[in-house]
Amino acid sequence: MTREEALLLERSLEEALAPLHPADWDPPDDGSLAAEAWALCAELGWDHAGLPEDLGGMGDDVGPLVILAQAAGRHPLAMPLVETALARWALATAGLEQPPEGAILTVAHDGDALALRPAPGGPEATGRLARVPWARHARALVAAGPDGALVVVDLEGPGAAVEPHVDLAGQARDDVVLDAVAVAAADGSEGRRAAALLAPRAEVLRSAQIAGALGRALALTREHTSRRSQFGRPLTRFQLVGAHLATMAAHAALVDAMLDDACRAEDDAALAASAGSLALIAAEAATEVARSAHQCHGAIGATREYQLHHFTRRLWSWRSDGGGERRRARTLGERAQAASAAELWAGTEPSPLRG
Amino acid sequence: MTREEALLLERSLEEALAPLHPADWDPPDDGSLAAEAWALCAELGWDHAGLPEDLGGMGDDVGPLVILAQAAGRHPLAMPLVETALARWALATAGLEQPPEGAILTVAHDGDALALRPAPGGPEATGRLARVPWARHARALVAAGPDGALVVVDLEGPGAAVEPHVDLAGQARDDVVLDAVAVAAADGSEGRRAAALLAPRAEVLRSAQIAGALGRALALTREHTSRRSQFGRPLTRFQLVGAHLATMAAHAALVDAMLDDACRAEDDAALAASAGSLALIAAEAATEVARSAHQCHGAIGATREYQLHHFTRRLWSWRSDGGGERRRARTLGERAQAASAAELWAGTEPSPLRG
Amino acid sequence: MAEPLAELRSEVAAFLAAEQATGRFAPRCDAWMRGVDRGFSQDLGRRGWLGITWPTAYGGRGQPHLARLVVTEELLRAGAPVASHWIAERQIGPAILRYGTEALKHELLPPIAAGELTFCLGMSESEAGSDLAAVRTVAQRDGDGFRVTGTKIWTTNAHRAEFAYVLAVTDSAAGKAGRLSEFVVDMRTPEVEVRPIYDLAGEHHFNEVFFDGAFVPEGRVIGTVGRGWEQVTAQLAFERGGPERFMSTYPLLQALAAGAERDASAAEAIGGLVARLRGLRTLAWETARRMDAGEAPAQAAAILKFLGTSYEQDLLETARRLLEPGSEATAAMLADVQLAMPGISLRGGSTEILAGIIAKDAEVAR
Amino acid sequence: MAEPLAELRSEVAAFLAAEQATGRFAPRCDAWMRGVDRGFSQDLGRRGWLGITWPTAYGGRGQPHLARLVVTEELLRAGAPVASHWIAERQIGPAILRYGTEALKHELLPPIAAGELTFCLGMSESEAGSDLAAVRTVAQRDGDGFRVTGTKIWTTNAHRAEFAYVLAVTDSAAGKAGRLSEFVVDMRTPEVEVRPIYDLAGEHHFNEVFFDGAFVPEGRVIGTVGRGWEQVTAQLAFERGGPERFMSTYPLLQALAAGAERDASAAEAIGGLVARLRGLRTLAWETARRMDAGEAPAQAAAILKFLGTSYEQDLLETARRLLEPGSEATAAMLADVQLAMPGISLRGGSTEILAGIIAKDAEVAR
Repeated sequence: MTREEALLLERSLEEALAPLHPADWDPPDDGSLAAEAWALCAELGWDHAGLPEDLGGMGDDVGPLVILAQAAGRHPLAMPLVETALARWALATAGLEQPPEGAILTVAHDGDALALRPAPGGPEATGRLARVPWARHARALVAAGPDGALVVVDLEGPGAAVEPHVDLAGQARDDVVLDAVAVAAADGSEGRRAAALLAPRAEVLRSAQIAGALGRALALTREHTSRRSQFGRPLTRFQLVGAHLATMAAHAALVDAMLDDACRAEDDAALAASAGSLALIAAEAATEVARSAHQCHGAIGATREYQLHHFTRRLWSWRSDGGGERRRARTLGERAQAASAAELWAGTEPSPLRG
Repeated sequence: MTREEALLLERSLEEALAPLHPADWDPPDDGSLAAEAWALCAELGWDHAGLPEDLGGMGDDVGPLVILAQAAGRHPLAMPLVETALARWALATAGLEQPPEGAILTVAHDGDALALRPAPGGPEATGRLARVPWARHARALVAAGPDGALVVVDLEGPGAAVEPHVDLAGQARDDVVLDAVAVAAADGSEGRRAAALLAPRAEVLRSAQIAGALGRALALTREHTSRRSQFGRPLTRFQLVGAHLATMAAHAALVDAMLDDACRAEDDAALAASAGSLALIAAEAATEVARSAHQCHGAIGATREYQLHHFTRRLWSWRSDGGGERRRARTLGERAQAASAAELWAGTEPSPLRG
Repeated sequence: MAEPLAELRSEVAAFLAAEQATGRFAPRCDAWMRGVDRGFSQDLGRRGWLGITWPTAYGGRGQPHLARLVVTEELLRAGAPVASHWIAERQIGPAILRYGTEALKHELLPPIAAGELTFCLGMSESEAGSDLAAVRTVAQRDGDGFRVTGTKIWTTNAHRAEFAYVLAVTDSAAGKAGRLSEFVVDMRTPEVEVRPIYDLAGEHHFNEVFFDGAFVPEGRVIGTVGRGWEQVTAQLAFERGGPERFMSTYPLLQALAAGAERDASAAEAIGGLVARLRGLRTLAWETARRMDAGEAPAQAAAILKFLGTSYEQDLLETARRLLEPGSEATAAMLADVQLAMPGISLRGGSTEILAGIIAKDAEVAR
Repeated sequence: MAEPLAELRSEVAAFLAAEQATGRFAPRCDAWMRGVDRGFSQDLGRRGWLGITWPTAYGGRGQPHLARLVVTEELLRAGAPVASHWIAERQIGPAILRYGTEALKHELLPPIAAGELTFCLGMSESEAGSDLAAVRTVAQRDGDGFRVTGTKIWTTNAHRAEFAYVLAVTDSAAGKAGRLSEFVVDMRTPEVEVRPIYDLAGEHHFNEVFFDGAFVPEGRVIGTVGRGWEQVTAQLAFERGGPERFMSTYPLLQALAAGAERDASAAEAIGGLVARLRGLRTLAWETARRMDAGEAPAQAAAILKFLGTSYEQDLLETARRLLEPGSEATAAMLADVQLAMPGISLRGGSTEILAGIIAKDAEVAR
């Protein structure tokens, strides 16, 4: 994707999504769908962004999906745009059939929890997938199966049940219970590639959503602190407010730099390595930025009338997606402890810079 | 000890010790002894404070030793006053003989690392004791042996060797290597009580030294920030400086409250429980206060000409004494994880308040 | 703790365990703000556990502050629904006891001690923030009373309260010291209107309260007209110095100790938190002891809140890290605390304000 | 990274590994301040690794900033003794390249690139702290030059330096913008005196430097008289934006990964640090790329230093917690870093100052 294409995509997303959530907007917390927004995105074909260009997409590059996910972070609409786009990319990569236009899809992070059994009509899956985003609205989910194949589960078919839950932001995070459900599995090299990249790409895209929300939380905090006064001085004149703003800006800059790094990754292994650090950094940034934003806002920030909560509640939820920070940190740390001195150093090397 | 006796002891210590370290004083970092200070303390009998009153001490109560240790923290003189007083208390408690007046004694925290073997002339100890305070200057050390008896090792006898080390503050922290050294062991109930209480008392006293040094670091920081200006305003007018001062004052107050708590403990088990929390809180306070003090002082604080380093370097060393924070926190945490709900709650109950 | 206190603790704990066993309440974090149950408060009142430090003549038991601390610790530990009486019993009662007329004491203290009254706190205003000197609500003399006009915000439980404590300007020409007065306003007064504000969890505890010339009879002034600043400052020591400043989240600590994996990482983190909790309880006890000795330990109270907030934030982060992905019950409790935490950390003064008080009281910085 | 950069990295790494193997140096934290070895710096210069971004006419290699970054990363990673040339090569050379006369460039850049010159930085004064506007050292016109009078403090390596960079007042009546000028002062000038200041480790790196009418010829002015403020501000971006802001302590990270127990607590803490280091390296690369594009990314540099300080402090705390009680070598390295940390966290601007810059550059706070 050229820089011009990227800017164009960003601008189209901005223009379409921004009007959908006015400042006093407070949708229900019950996991329901922002149907109008979803319909618009599907109509504009953004859920196809990860497909090859001949299928109406923008290719295998993770870049366009990152721009999509950042916009989804800036615009807190209840819809699985990122999940559907990722799932469609995985299906295309694995050489599997694309669901019909407008279909809602999702991705489970713990597909290795499934038991797959061969059956006369093809493999069948049994097991429980935890906290699958938007599962109740989805026609199908994709996951990396226990044997490394890409697995596609029809959520509308027999044997599949969805137990509804919501996250801190009222977004659907449903448990999916499968009892001998017929699945499609792609276990050729393309299918395995798609399965192996599913988790790193999900990490990158969730981090991109976090980046979008960080930016909005920072902007709201700047606006608030430059407009309000206390003890006769504007809030921005207080050194501790300045320290909060600096903390927020610094963490946001770090996440942005790591997102660029992930987009520059030269191969799948490099993407996975970048994603591991990015996800941890984004989670920490979510924590720090949300805390500073609320601290600078005071009581108004903790209300539903004001916009900040749309972003901070999502930051608190998104940072935990995909299994949580502790598991991620432990994986990275165990690798570092087992590494030679040269491997330790190489493991922190950024992706090559372009131009 | 009455409140009057406590104040009297505190005042005597202050008057004797303060003149021994002028503001521009910078003793060597080689583990050598502040011989004049030690001679004065021994002459005044403070190393006997933990003995029964008929032996010239102030009784079994930990209170007088705490006052002694706080003073030793306020006055950064290179001498094992706290260690000697603790060792003398242990010997008296175990019913063992007191070394001659003026003898330097010390305490090892890892006596369970010794192998004790019966021999014709009494038990013999073999092994290595790590980072024993002031061992090179000491005539003997006491420790809790592997079987729970109080063990006394003659450091001047055959088979005992001292490998010199210094801590961050240039205080002697020597390894002691024992090769079949004849030891005295008290394994009756008094000896076992002394051995069991040795670690908790050492924790309380080290925490009291930390408290003394915290107070001095805070006082120096207050003085510095109220005297100096930057960007045309006194440092105390900067909100971030205020935040540092508040952090320091809060941590110092917490340690003081927990020290009082330890002194109010109603029995040996209660003292041990209090000491475990106190030691962790004091270590954290040492870290926070030293960091804030240096941050407020800027470059001057990082020089040998200025007094702050006498306190911060000791804080960095003392917080690690006795095996380190990680081991302590893990012990407390494992206990909490194994506890019933009622035990968890009771485990955080303060010692009864008096009057 | 002396014998009678230990007994009192056992009694309260036994009562709470029994009530919880019958399903009357489920332990909840932040229950002193969110757990509203008038009947429960009345039960506590009947047992003599509210206003326990007040003279018997006003419905109290003449016990020391340490006794009150024992009761509040156990209530918080259990996560019991105590919001209906909490603010009235914690700070309005003591303020009336200290500054109120004999008639006001007799009118209000006994029903507060009986758990029958809910008070809301009309301190904050939207343009004043933490700066009480900037209060704009006015109270103008009108015959044998005052008429209060202005808007208060962040008024917890105003929609459930019989009375509001209101800080208002009685002399706008005076400096900070002579400008403010304290009033008890009957919430049924027709010129009082309440508008709900929904919090992060989507719950309704906060309100905006509009006073449009609401009449307050002379007898409902707390203390001396014009001494509001001095009086409210003393009140803040009561507000900040209690165990709710670090025990709002005790049920989460309990869930953490019981539910976390048994590994080095969990043990070390939990050990650190347990030590800090013991330290904070010790400070709170010490603060109560000083109140018994007649002091108003404002700086100790500010330190308690300052350290308490940082402990509660660290507890939440640790619990989140160690418990996710966890059971449904744990996830719900974590979500509850996460959404409450911005409020918890602000209540009783933001960290920034507290740092200023601690540093200033140490006569150093401002 | 493009091929030539990867090759450069391998060359530097191989050289350093070989030198370390011969015992020429032992890896040390904070070696860019504490590891003084003129011969070592000259060896680097002979290999063309100093002033690598400068034009060949001045002894450089005309390479991009990314090439310099590769070299500095490897030097820091190895904990090599680079203090002799560090300040000269990092910020004095670029300042002279940007603002110096042709003669000054030809005089000073080649020997800096050869590792033959040590510079010290005469910026701070005891009453000025971080506030360069408060500098009091004056430079008065005297014939075809200036006479510098005043006292600089915290002047690292002044006792080893051939030259001092000195910021001095040339027009005390002017505002901040016109008041200051930059000079290169020969340390052998008779009116210059150096007094040692010992640091926490008892080592001598800092000095106080007294200028008592020290003569500086006109040709040793950097840039334009009166433009010192503007020029030095650009210089600070070079000072703050390099990898030494988070890699002073790389040898400790390596010791931590190799030496800590293999348990959950250690793995989680180390994993978090490794991710942050990758993030910081990425930011530093991005900053260098922007310098190559002709920008002076002052805010990015301040962010790097701000996050870098917090990373290094957390690394130290983690290492201390996980490595003690450890081997003799580990204990020595920990002690070394602990004693250096107050200095590390202040250099390049205290956290407080940086927060102000970051917030202000975002056009928000001051």
